Amino acid sequence: MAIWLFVFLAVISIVSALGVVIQRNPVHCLLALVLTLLALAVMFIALDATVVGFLQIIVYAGAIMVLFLFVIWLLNLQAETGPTGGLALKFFGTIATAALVAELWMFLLRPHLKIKYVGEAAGYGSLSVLAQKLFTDYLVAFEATSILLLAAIVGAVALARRPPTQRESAPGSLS
Amino acid sequence: MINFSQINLVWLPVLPLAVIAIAAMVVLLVGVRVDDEESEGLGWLALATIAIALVLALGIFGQSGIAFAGALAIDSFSAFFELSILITAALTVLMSLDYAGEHRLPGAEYYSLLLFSVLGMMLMAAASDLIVIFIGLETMSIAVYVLAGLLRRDPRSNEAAIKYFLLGAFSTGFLLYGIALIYGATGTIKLVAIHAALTERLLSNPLLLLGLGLMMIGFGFKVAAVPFHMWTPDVYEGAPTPITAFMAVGVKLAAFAGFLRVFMVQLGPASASWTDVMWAIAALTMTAGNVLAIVQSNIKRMLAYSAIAHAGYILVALTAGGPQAGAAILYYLLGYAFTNLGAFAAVVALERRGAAGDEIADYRGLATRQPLMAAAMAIFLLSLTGIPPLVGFVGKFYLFNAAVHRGFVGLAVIGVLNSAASAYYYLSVTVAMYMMEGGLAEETRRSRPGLVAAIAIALIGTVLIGIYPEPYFTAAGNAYQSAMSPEEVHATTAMAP
Amino acid sequence: MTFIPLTWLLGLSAALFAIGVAGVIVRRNILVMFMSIELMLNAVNLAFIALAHRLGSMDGQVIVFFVMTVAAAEAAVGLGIIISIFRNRETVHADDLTLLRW
Amino acid sequence: MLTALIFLPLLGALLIMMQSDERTVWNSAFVFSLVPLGLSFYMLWQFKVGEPGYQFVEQDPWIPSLGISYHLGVDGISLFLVILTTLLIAISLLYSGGGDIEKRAREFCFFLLVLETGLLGALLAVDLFLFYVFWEVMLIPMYFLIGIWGHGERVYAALKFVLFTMVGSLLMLVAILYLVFSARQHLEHITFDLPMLYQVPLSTTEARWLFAAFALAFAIKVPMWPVHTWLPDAHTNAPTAGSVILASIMLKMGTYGFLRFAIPLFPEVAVEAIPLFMALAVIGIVYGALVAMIQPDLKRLVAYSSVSHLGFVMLGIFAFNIQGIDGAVYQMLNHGISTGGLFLLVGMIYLRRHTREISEFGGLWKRVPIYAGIFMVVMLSSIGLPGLNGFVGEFLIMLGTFLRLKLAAVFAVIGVILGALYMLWMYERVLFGPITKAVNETIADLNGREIASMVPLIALMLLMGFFPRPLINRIEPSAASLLERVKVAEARLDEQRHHPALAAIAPGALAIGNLKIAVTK
Amino acid sequence: MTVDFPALTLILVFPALGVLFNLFVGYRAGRGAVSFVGPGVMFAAFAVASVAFYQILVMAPGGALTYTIWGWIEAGKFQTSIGLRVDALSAVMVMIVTGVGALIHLYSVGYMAHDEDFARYFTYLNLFALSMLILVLADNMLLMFVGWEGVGLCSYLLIAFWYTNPEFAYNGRKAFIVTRIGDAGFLLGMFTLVWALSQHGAWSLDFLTLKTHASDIAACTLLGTTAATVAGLLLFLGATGKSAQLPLYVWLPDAMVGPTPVSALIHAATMVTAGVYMIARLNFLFVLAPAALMVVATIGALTAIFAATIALVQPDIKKVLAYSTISQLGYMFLAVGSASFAAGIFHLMTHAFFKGLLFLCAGSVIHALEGEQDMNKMGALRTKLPITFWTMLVATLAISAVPPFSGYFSKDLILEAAYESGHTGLWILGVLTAGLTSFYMFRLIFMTFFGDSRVDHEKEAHLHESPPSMAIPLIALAFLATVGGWVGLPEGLAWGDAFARFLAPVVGDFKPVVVGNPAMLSLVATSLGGIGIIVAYLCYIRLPGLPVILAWRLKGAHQFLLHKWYIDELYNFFVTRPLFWFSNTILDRGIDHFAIDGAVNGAGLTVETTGEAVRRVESGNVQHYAFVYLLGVLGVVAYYIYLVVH
Repeated sequence: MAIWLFVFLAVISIVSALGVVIQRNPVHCLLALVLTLLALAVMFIALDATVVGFLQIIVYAGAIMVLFLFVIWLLNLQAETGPTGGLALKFFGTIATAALVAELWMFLLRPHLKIKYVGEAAGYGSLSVLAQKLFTDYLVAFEATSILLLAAIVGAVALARRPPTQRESAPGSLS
Repeated sequence: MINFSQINLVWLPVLPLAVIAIAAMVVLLVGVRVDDEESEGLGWLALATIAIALVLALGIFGQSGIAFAGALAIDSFSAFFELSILITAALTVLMSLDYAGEHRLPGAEYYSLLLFSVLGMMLMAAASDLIVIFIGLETMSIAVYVLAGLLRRDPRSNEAAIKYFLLGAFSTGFLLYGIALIYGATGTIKLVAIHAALTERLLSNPLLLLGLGLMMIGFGFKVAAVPFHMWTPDVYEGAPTPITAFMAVGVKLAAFAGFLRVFMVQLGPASASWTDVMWAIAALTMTAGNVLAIVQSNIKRMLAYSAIAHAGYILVALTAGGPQAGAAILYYLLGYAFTNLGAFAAVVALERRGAAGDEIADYRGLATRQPLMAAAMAIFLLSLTGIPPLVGFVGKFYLFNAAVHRGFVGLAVIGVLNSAASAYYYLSVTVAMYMMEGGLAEETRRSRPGLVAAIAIALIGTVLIGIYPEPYFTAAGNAYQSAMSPEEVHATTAMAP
Repeated sequence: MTFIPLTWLLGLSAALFAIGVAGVIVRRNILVMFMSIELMLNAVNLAFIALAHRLGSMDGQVIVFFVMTVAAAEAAVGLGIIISIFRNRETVHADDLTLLRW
Repeated sequence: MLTALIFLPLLGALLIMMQSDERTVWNSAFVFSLVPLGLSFYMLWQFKVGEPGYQFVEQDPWIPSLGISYHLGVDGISLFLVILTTLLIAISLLYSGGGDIEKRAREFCFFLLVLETGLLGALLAVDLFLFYVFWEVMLIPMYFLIGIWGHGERVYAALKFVLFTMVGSLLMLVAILYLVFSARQHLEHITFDLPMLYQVPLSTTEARWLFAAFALAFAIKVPMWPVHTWLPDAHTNAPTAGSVILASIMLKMGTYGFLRFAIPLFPEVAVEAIPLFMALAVIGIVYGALVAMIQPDLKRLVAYSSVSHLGFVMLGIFAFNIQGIDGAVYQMLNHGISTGGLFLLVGMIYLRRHTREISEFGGLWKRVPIYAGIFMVVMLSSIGLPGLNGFVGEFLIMLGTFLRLKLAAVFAVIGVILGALYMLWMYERVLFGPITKAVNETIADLNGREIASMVPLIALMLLMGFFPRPLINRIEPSAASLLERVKVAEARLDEQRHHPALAAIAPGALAIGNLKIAVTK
Repeated sequence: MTVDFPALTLILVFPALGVLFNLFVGYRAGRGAVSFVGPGVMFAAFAVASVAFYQILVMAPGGALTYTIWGWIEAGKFQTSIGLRVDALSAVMVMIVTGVGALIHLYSVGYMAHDEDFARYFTYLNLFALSMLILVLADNMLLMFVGWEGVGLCSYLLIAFWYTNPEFAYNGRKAFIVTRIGDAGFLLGMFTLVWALSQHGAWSLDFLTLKTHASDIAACTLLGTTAATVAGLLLFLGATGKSAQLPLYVWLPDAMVGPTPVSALIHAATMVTAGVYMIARLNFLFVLAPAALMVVATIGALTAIFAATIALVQPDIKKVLAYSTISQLGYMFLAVGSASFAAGIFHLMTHAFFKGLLFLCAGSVIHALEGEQDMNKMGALRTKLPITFWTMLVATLAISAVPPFSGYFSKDLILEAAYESGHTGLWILGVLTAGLTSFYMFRLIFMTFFGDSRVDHEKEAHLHESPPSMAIPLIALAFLATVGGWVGLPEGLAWGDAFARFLAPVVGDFKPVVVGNPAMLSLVATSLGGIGIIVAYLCYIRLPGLPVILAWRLKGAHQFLLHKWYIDELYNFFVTRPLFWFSNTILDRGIDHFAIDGAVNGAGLTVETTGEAVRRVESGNVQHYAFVYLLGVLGVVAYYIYLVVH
């Protein structure tokens, strides 16, 4: 991928990511997040992760984010007004995060990460290869994931289902 | 010609997992028809399947290999952990039998989620590549997040759930990042391969080191190591008590299974680069846990901090490393499971509806009101304190023994001083039970056989495993050894191409 | 075909990750905190893809695939929890949820 | 045999939990305590005189993977302590049944018998792990005894007691582990067996640290100055039986620990530490006596007197000559008997007046002549009047001390004077003079049960005063074999001091000494 | 030559039986039985003792009767046994103890007749006799120490016999503690001996062993001098306690609150002389320690005169006798200190007679006056109590060393010895004391029996002479007090110095350093005694106003003596009070509660407060948790940066 593209995407993703953190209205945050995701998706594709890139767009930016949107509307959250809570926390939190970036960069921005580039096999990133992997090396993980999703659904239902009425769950003797 | 033994060998680790998975779904399907008050039957169903899984898991003992392209390990190590986890699950179910009904927990979801999380735990115990560990951990966590919040009308329960969830997801990020970096450094996520790849040159690779650190943090969160422990007391206090027990024991078991396999077994060669951090974390965890436990007045919260402290003790051995430490940790976790579950079961038994009865002050005069219950509780607490001949003592003894034998005398000293301090708050409960008058009278209930059974089993475990530790200890030792040098096992039977 | 140095990509992922962390710490709206967590996960994904690309191994991509699934699952459960909270407490602000403390 | 001795009380305790009626509880408990008593006397009868090593040895593997074995044995040092234990438990049960314990009798007997198991186990264990287990086990019942049936600040006292002891003993645990660890390096196999561990050669610094850990644990139990402050609280607030057991047996665990573990395991360090320990012991003697003198509370007074008396024992031990150690062991028994008696007597008077303030009494003799007479004898034995048991021990100890370090003996003698001072003064304030408080006009003299519980003690005081030989003959061989180790160590130290060149050979000498011990076992 | 003589045990057995009888059945058996058994056992013991004494007499000089009852304390090489030994010295002592003891027991029957605790009294008294006999019969120092402390105990019990009076109880304790200070010295002395012997491979405290190894003991050096000297001084410390010498005499005057027979038996005749006996017993050791002997003699002489001065002005009849006892004991120590052990023992014996008698008489007076002890409330009893008067007069003449009464010979011998051993200074003190003695004794006689009566009238009414049970002992002792001294006539006279010769094999002969003229010396002493009598006569018969005037003129001196040189006050101020203050303020409050407990509880408190503080971090807000988490991350990562950089 060309430098300019990377820089472009990087800038977009960072800016929009910051948007997620900074904006007051949840919906705007969400949109910013979506933007980030899209930028990253493009970058994935540029890095020969075609399938994953598209999945990112469809599943992530599509489905999951819509889910978020639902919730936001369900709870009809407005832009936060009035006091935004612990300033000290915000202040120190920002500093700490800055420190984190610094620390991580001290590791990652070193010219000599001892990894040498080995050429990519044919069909790298293609759906077939991915599927191949999924059903051989990652069979267990794959199956497990299915269970995971099931569990998640059950959980979500269990929580979101309308709970028993006041009378039953009110503290008191049980006869 | 198909070699059956080979087939068996490959499918061996899968069987218990499959049983539990199926059980979970069955419970779910059956459950939708069952009213929340009569969820007891589901419990028994779950119990039955757990029993089956237990038997199947026993079959894995004595093996030492990996299957599914290094995804799953077939070894006594996983077997030992799966057994412990299943026992935990069984006891949890036992204490839930009446609890779930009384608190109107949605039975189907409750038990199936319980089984799902058990599945996740077992997966973590058996996993031998990072992604499976990760997925297992997520399965477990997600289920537990929900279980923690399952008292839907109880704001405390919701709060516990959200806190646990947010922080859990938060730390998942770190764990993943760690995995990513290690993947980057070694080019693989299969533990065995990683182990093989750890050459001298690589040991100083910054990617690897950072990866190590981040993974340590990820696991540290799950085992509630200081300073990644903040969620523990809140969640333990808010969650339904059986679930608290389940978290305090099961989650810890699974997390340590992963922790052990990744760090002691496979990253052993790199130990030089994580011992110091672990040392600090261990010392910090023990001390903070105990110091904070001393000032608690709510017993669930107190037990939460004590759980933190115990994680610290285990980390001592983890820091020390070496086969003795490995065996010690396995043994300790087993004993800890019985003792802690027992303690929580007693708490469940003494709890009133809502959160009432969780104050230590409510235990006043218990010895005169319910002598047997008080005695049981006292024994569990003494075991947690580390009073011989109970299992808690023997476990600690093994841990510190390992530490000393690896030359970590300083850490051992910190450890024993801590457990001396811990005596203070454990005993203060016995003080309330035996040496004070008054307190809340328990509400009269129909007898709760499940709960009694749970306490009884826990009691037997606590005493027996303590008085005659030899077999369990040797088993733990073998288990640890078996994880050290597995050889690849291939399924000769056709699998999905 | 030109390469973006791996370090840049990792650096970017680190930055995004940190931003996500910051979001979790400074935003009191649980939902937004949650979004920030998603951000963190994506940062990690980027790291995976980049490393996979450099290593020329598919594993990284597969993992990302799994991570997405997990993220989806978490989203479902997380939002469920948030809803049930909101039902009881009429709030989505972290600093209002301090029933359990000390 | 020893197993039976240890676990019969436990069995009894469990059986008692089945009982419901108070009377039967008390009676059966007393009977159960008589069984081990009889056994221990049978053991005394079977005991072979003149054998230094362990007798009635039982050894079965317990945790072979760590070389831990269920190894019991009794030798001259522990023999009489065992008998003392069984006897005093029986007496405490007999006495406590007489109304001293109003509530929850069943649990009381239970804990007391469990305590007996713990004590006997600690005395008979020859395996360090086993010893540690029992050492901790005896903590808990005592904790409950103080906490439930105690008076006043009982909870505070109970916790203080447990925490003080635990800190020490847990550090000792680490020391044990380290010792075993180095044992594994030197003996090529891991073991917790005491005679084996005797043979571990340690570097001086190692030995010093380990000894420090052991010594701290035991010193707290003894208790030596300045770690004695748990004692007055524990005693004052404990129920009578608790104080009796605490003073008579538990404290001996400390001194016994020195004799059995700390010293033979690290003889060189022990020899080096002579001045320190003699100093502490002497301070304890004088300090305890002086503080006891001004206590307004009977039990506190007796408690501090224990500090003083145990100081004597430590002095005798660290004299490291046969007189000193014989005397020390003998004095352990004396203190057990006389102080136990004193606590019983205090308990009896407390039972009548529900106060222990000395100022509350005065002129009691008129009302309770029998009590006064018994009290007189016990007091005299406690201040070491010649002809009673106390004197034999104190004399031997001071003689040994004098032969080792004259100055220390001088202070010890001062302690003797002060001992007479506070005891007589207390006696005078309680029993002499006119009756000042009207309530004292009506208090009753001892009843049969109480007299019965005192008689054995009185008899022992006289017997042990005039016929010490049968005891000392049995104590001495073991004491001698202990001294053998110390002597070797001393020789080695001299070598190092005088010609370091020869020091190299010394370990061999030590090893030989160890072998001697191993053989004698 | 020594003979095995099991019967010796009987001498102990009889009193022991008495103790048991009086203790267990005395209360029920009633006065009759008790008053029979109590003295009875003593007479029985006396009988056995006389047999033993006879055996010794007929034996060749240096003979002894021994019997070892059983082995006692044996640890390592150290051996002691419960063994008895009667040689010339102990024979004499046994005779005194049993004889005088028996008489006083008898006397007690009458004296204590009306006391409710009759049985208890005799229990104690028999116990005392038992201990005293153990003391004198012991064949080793350790057993002697048993008796030594035993008599101390009995003295304590008997002083505090009327325990309802707190002051009596206090005095009893005082006696015990003060003597125990001495006993501490005794103990250390024994240790020194054992230590010294152990240097030469002997591990025993038998007197024989000690005697044979005496030179070895002298050979050992300790504290820059010989072990013999150190041991001697330490043992003498013991003696000063038991025998009420400076500086530990303070208990004896207070001991007078006990029943008078007790004062007679314990605090005059027997127990207080134990120290003298002990030193005589260990003569072989002391002769090798001249320094120690010097100290003994000096202390003795000083005590003699010191006590005498106090006795001059005391109004209490028993106090006077008490101080005179102290003074007389001083004489004995002067004797043994001058290496004339025979003289010491001789005076011990005569003193036992006349001082015992004096006390008994005083007792009879007090008995007659229903407990009145103040001489200012007596007088003119001569006619009312004739027996008492005459016997007491005899005793007084004896103590005033008027020939031919017993006191004369013994005191003469002592002064002679003092002079001839070169202690001229001490001799002078001794002589002066003789003068003072006769003065205060006759002062006592005159104030009590002469002049006009100052007795309260209601008591005057029923004044009566004592019952026979009391009278008989008086007469018997009076006889002894008269003739008792004749066994030791001056050299050359009749059978001469038989007593010394009898003892010589045991205690050795007296070897004069300077030769003095016995006649001259005795003349000086006697004449001074005479002067004392005359002065007393002048003051209390001729011009009764004189003492008052003197007392008023020499107010300071009088007060000073009356308050016994304020010694008690000194002790109290410099020893007792500081001790209690120190224990209370410094040790108990300061160290125990403040320092040690403070530290411990402080540690606990610190933990708890930190807990409370750290607890606040657990604010309940997830974001804070995340923040802490992040800090943890930063820490870990930072460590790895550090690792990478290095």
